[in-house]
Amino acid sequence: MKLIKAIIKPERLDSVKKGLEEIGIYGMTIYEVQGRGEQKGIALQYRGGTIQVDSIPKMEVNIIVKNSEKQKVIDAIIAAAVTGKIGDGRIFILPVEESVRIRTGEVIRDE
Amino acid sequence: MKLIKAIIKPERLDSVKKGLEEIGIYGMTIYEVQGRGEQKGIALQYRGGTIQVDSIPKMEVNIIVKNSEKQKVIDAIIAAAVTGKIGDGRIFILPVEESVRIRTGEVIRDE
Amino acid sequence: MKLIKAIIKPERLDSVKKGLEEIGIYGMTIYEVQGRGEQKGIALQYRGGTIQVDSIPKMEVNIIVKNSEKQKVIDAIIAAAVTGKIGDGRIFILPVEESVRIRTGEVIRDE
Amino acid sequence: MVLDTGTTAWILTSTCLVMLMTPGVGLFYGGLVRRKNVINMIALAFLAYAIVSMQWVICGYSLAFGTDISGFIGGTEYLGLTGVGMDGEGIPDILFAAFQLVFAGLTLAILTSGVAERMKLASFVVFGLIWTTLVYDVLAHWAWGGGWAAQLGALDFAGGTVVHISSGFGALAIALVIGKRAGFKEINMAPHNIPMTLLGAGLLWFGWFGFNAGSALAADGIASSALMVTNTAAAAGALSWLLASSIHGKPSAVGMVSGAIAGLVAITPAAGFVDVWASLIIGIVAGLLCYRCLLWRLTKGLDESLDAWAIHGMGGLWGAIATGIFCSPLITGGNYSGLIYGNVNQFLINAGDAIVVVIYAFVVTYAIAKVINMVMGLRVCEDEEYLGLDIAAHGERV
Amino acid sequence: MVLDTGTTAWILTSTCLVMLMTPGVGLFYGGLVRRKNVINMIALAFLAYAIVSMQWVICGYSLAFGTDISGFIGGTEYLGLTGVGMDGEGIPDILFAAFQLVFAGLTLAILTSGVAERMKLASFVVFGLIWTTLVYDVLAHWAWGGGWAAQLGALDFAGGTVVHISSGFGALAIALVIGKRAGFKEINMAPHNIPMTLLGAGLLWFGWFGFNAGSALAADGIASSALMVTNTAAAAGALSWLLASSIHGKPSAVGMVSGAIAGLVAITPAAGFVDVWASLIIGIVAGLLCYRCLLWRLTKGLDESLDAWAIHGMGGLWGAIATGIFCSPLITGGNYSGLIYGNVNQFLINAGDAIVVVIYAFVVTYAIAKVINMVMGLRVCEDEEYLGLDIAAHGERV
Amino acid sequence: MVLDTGTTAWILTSTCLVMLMTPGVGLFYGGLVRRKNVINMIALAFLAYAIVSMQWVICGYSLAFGTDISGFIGGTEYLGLTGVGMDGEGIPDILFAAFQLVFAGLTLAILTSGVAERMKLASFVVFGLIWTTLVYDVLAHWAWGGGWAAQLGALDFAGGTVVHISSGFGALAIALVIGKRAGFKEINMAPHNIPMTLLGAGLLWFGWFGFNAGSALAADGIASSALMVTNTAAAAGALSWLLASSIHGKPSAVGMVSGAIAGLVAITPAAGFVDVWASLIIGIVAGLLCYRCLLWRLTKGLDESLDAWAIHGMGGLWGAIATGIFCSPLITGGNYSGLIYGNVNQFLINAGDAIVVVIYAFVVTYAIAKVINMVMGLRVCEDEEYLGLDIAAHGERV
Ligand SMILES: Nc1ncnc2c1ncn2[C@@H]1O[C@H](COP(=O)(O)OP(=O)(O)O)[C@@H](O)[C@H]1O
Ligand SMILES: Nc1ncnc2c1ncn2[C@@H]1O[C@H](COP(=O)(O)OP(=O)(O)O)[C@@H](O)[C@H]1O
Ligand SMILES: Nc1ncnc2c1ncn2[C@@H]1O[C@H](COP(=O)(O)OP(=O)(O)O)[C@@H](O)[C@H]1O
Repeated sequence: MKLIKAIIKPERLDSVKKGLEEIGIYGMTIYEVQGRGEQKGIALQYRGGTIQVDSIPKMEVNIIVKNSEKQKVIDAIIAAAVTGKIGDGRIFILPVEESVRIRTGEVIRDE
Repeated sequence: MKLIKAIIKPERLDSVKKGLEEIGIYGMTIYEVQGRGEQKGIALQYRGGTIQVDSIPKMEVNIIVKNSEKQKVIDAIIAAAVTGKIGDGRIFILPVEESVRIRTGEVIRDE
Repeated sequence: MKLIKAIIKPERLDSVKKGLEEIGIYGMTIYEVQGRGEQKGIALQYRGGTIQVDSIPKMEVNIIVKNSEKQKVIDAIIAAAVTGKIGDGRIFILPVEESVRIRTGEVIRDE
Repeated sequence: MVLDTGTTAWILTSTCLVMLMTPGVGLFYGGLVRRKNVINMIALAFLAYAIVSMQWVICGYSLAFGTDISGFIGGTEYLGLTGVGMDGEGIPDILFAAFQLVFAGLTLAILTSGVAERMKLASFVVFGLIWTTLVYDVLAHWAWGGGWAAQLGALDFAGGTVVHISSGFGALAIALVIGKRAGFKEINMAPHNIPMTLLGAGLLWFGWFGFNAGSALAADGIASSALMVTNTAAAAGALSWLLASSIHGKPSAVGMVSGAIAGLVAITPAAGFVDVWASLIIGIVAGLLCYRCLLWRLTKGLDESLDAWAIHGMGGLWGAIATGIFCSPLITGGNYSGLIYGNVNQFLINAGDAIVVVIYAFVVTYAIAKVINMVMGLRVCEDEEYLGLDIAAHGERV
Repeated sequence: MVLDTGTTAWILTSTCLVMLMTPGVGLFYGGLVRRKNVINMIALAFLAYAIVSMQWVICGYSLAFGTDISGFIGGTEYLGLTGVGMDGEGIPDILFAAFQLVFAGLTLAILTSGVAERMKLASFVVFGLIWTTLVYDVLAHWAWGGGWAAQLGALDFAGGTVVHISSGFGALAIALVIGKRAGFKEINMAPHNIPMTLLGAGLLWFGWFGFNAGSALAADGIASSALMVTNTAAAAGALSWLLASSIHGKPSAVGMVSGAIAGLVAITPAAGFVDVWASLIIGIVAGLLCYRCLLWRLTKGLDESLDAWAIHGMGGLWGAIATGIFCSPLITGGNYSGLIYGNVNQFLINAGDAIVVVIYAFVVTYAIAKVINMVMGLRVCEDEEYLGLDIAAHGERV
Repeated sequence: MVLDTGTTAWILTSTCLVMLMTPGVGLFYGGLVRRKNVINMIALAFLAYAIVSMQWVICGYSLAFGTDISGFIGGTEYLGLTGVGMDGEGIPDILFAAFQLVFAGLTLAILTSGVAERMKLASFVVFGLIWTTLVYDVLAHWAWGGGWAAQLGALDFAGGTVVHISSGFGALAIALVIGKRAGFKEINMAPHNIPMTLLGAGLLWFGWFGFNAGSALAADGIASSALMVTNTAAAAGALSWLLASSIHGKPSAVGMVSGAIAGLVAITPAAGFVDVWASLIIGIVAGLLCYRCLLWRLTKGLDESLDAWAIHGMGGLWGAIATGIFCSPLITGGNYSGLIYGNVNQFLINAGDAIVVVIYAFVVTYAIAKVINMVMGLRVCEDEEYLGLDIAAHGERV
């Protein structure tokens, strides 16, 4: 299994959710985070000076998927989250060793 | 080492903490998250229609443990968090390569 | 790539950010978390009794770095976050398989 | 007596002040519930006020202040405020009706404590209309509309029985019918926003000056004295509860303002009758007593969730009795005197009245709640309670 | 007539009450925007109030209440409040000026709905000063300063045209000029803090008693009746909107208080002229009408963001017309009567006046906004809007 | 002179308004501290008010308003409010005592700025009781109770010296004794909830009308004029600070309301004595001056944490001096005139009085704080400060 961590613009969350639903992915966990990208945030012009605003609110969506579903989930997120502008965010993929459903205690392993 | 990510019902947090204390596990980091399970949340009947509430508040507990402690931590969490109802949550286990204690700089590796 | 999860005191966040900037690291994602360390929090004396306050507010900084940058990032965080007192926090290092930039779709792999 | 502009100005102002207490109660309660129910809790206060506003102009005022029928209830001559005009004695009749309206609205809002985080909106509307009619209007008539209690000479300056005993014991009764919140005493139900509660308490303290000093129905020495004793009892209650809670654990901020409200409740029936020393005692006792009652209901596992019973019910009961004890001939121009001035009678009448009101309020509320529960159900379903009423009842979220 | 202390007390109080409505509007709006703009939204209300406070003492009062010039505007004799003294009829002249000031400040604050989350601070200051001078002061003169509407006998008790139509249609006009928020109707722009909105609504309801009952300029039967009908219309509006929204979806708490405000707006021009039954109808219709208008503007994709148009504009229009319909000779001592009492004239005058005000407010606001937009730009840049005005305009954050 | 219902109505109202300022200060301050101390900060305001309420009825009123002893303090004849009755001149004596009480409570609440986020609760209670007795009561006596300042003819309409200089310089003194917050100037201590601060500011502005216009002790032209100049100074201060802060960086919303409060503070001693133009100047200067003082204390590394010194202390000092400058014979019926009307005397007396008060307040507060610090410690321990006082002092959390 993989953990897909997608850091996206908050206003794209709804469309990401919808995009994932369309490919049958429902389970996810969502975090409100502050992000700073490689551009160091956004520079505002102010009275001749410039103020750098880093720490921009983002949403992070975590999805655990089977290895086989990884690529289609990434594609769906990109399709739903992309605006083409700076700050669109990142997706990171981490390996997951196992997963347990608390309600039933059932253990899921994949690969 | 392993990272144990447990997504639980907020009202079970206290009992999970207690359960872990009993087996001598104190260190943990806690996140307030929104979760959507495979049931797509909860369906409310409303005037004949149905409203689907996804994004239900959950708590995520992250615990880094030695490989040898992994299983007893998982068991303790399940025991403390289970209600048998939908939405009890999930536990995911990720590999961790090393850990550093900032105060002392000491590096801990395990396996 | 590695995911560096650093759990620090909230009041050290600014200096950690600055420390990372100095070594050219800008990208990061920040979470407000509650933490409990191995000391089980802080014990307050109160009317003869003792009240144990666990769940102390912390900040978690997540940084994805190339393997080659891992060590200098850890060092920079420690240098900026250390106060020498209990509760300074931890750094955990997890393996990351790949990373995608949503804006461009470009996939980054490392090793 | 003709209209007096000064008196009219003060009662107009007092009406505004008491009106603000309803959002004040909403915020006070809203801060105490879990985050998922905060909107619903505040909305219940607004809803209570809105439906009672309708009920009052249509029939409530008449039932409370119409010509007495057998000492029990008022007649129907003022239905729709017919004949309630712009003239009056001291203040316009319609202002008196408005001033009384804001009390009625507030009372129902206080009662929502007993059903916090678990009541169906539609059932609340039905319950609220019936309760105001059968409980509030009746009690208002007894005390202020020429009913039996007034005839007997029971003293209730600003509503210790009518507002506080009724809502406090009413809250207890409906809490018993609706049942405990899921997970009560097992899971953490700590207040989610104490600053909101403190803001609510600030608005309540502020509005209470209109409540008590306005009940003088004049801008005079009695009103002024009522204001002073109101403030003194509030401060005394705040400090005594704070102290008591700090012996038990930590000096809680919620405890401090709960104590203030306990003091305010207890001084309510007494405000125009007692001197500042009596108010000090009334306030201190109220803080201690209501705090004990809160602890007691917790040990009993009663989920009268936000303590309207402990604070308003028991505080009101103590206040009604205390009025019979401390009522001072010096303050009342010799018209009334209480136990400490040798008048056992006043004490007995006030205590008797209070007990009858306790019983009436509890029993009738219980009966109304039972019937509505059978007919349409009081309680939201399990999933809705779990999700929280903000999303489940209103489709809204903080 | 000499000064009356009771009347003076009530108008002093009413001035305070109406002043509090400005932060009330700020909180009401602040809860409705996205978190990143909440400070800015509340700050705009304070800023509106501050600049209008300056404008009013310097020239606004004179333009509104100076000697009539051609029925259109007041003269300059009161510039800098010259000659506005501590004597007066019933109340000191300077108190009348202060009471009118708080209305003017509030009106501009209401209008910020139309530019929520996207206006430049400097442009707002310039716009606000010009708008208050060219729109508010003129309309105040028409209705209350002896202008043509007053001469014709149009009735506007407390500002249905002056305050609500002007700010509501003004908000619509400037919203059209400044354009939609980025992502409007695509991204989620749900209210971020509904309890804050409910608190704001509570303060508005409270303050509105000063607004309407204070407009009697006396502490008398009219003031009292105005207070009662104000409350009734508010409650009726709250319930009718709540019901309508619950048929559409869920009974929304924001909807309930929006309905209350719709009722309050609609009763504003009528408050001293109608009886309680009329206020009930006015309130119910206001709740339903304004709700429909809100839905309509959403389907039309108009980003008049916080619905000043739907609630204040359309509610004010309905209220102005309703005043011509329900104005009662019983309440007004036979001085005025409306359509249902057979007086078609009053109806036509009031409706005509309202329509002229709608057009004047909309057109002039549109023109001012256009010009300022050309000269200095109304709107923040894209990045600033994205980051939110809290950080971008104030360098502050929640 | 007998009781006047209109005047009584207005002073009853003003008492309510000023009472609300105490929670207003709590919210204003609560928004400015870090999240972990917000409950404590608001609770301190309530606690200040509660203990002063007790102190005032027991001895404070008598010390301030009892028969003068050597120009320094009042006698003991009113201990326990003995002889403070329901009759009086214009208003009941007991109402005067209540009106003065709310000022005393507020003053201690303002002073908590200097100990924000680090004071022990028990020490605060002890400090508060002693401070109110030795500083507040004494200063109130000097200015209003027939003390030397009153005898000399120093003018302080509503408490520039008594309330603002005392609390502002008191805050500075105790801040020096208690020491800086851990990490001051190293770690981010930005306000955690600016909307809460804005709400507090709104309540303060609202309540200040009661504070200043109520201090006329009549519902008359002076009260009305005081209200108008109060509002003007507030608006002017808001705008001048906003402008100044926007030249330095961004136009801060906290800055705008801080400026409003600076204006309100500065107009306080002058409110019944100056005309609207003077208030404009007083307000503008106050905004600029207090902003500079804030910057200065920051560069000096003084942790008078929430700027009671910069705003209340220095604003009050400027106001006291400005009263001596701008005091107008036209407003005061020829009774008083200031520097610009050629009366150097009034200027010197007011300035001298203000300086004496500055010294007295600073020195005595410093001494009290030192002694309490030695006896029981003012400051919480390091861990408690780190955890935050919400959890450490109250066991509560947002
Ligand atoms: N190296 C990194 N480590 C952790 N998070 C990162 C990193 N780089 C970017 N992010 C997250 O992704 C978000 C978007 O980054 P940004 O560089 O603005 O994306 P893009 O280049 O696609 O516009 C940031 O706000 C941050 O939360
Ligand atoms: N595939 C997933 N990826 C990430 N988080 C998940 C996933 N599935 C479930 N979760 C998290 O677990 C929580 C509980 O999921 P749910 O399916 O309701 O559990 P259960 O089946 O045990 O009742 C969700 O709210 C979500 O936060
Ligand atoms: N085993 C663990 N798993 C997850 N998080 C941990 C663990 N141990 C510590 N932490 C996190 O690190 C923070 C600091 O831990 P602590 O033991 O106080 O550090 P230190 O020993 O350096 O003073 C905690 O508040 C918690 O968030």
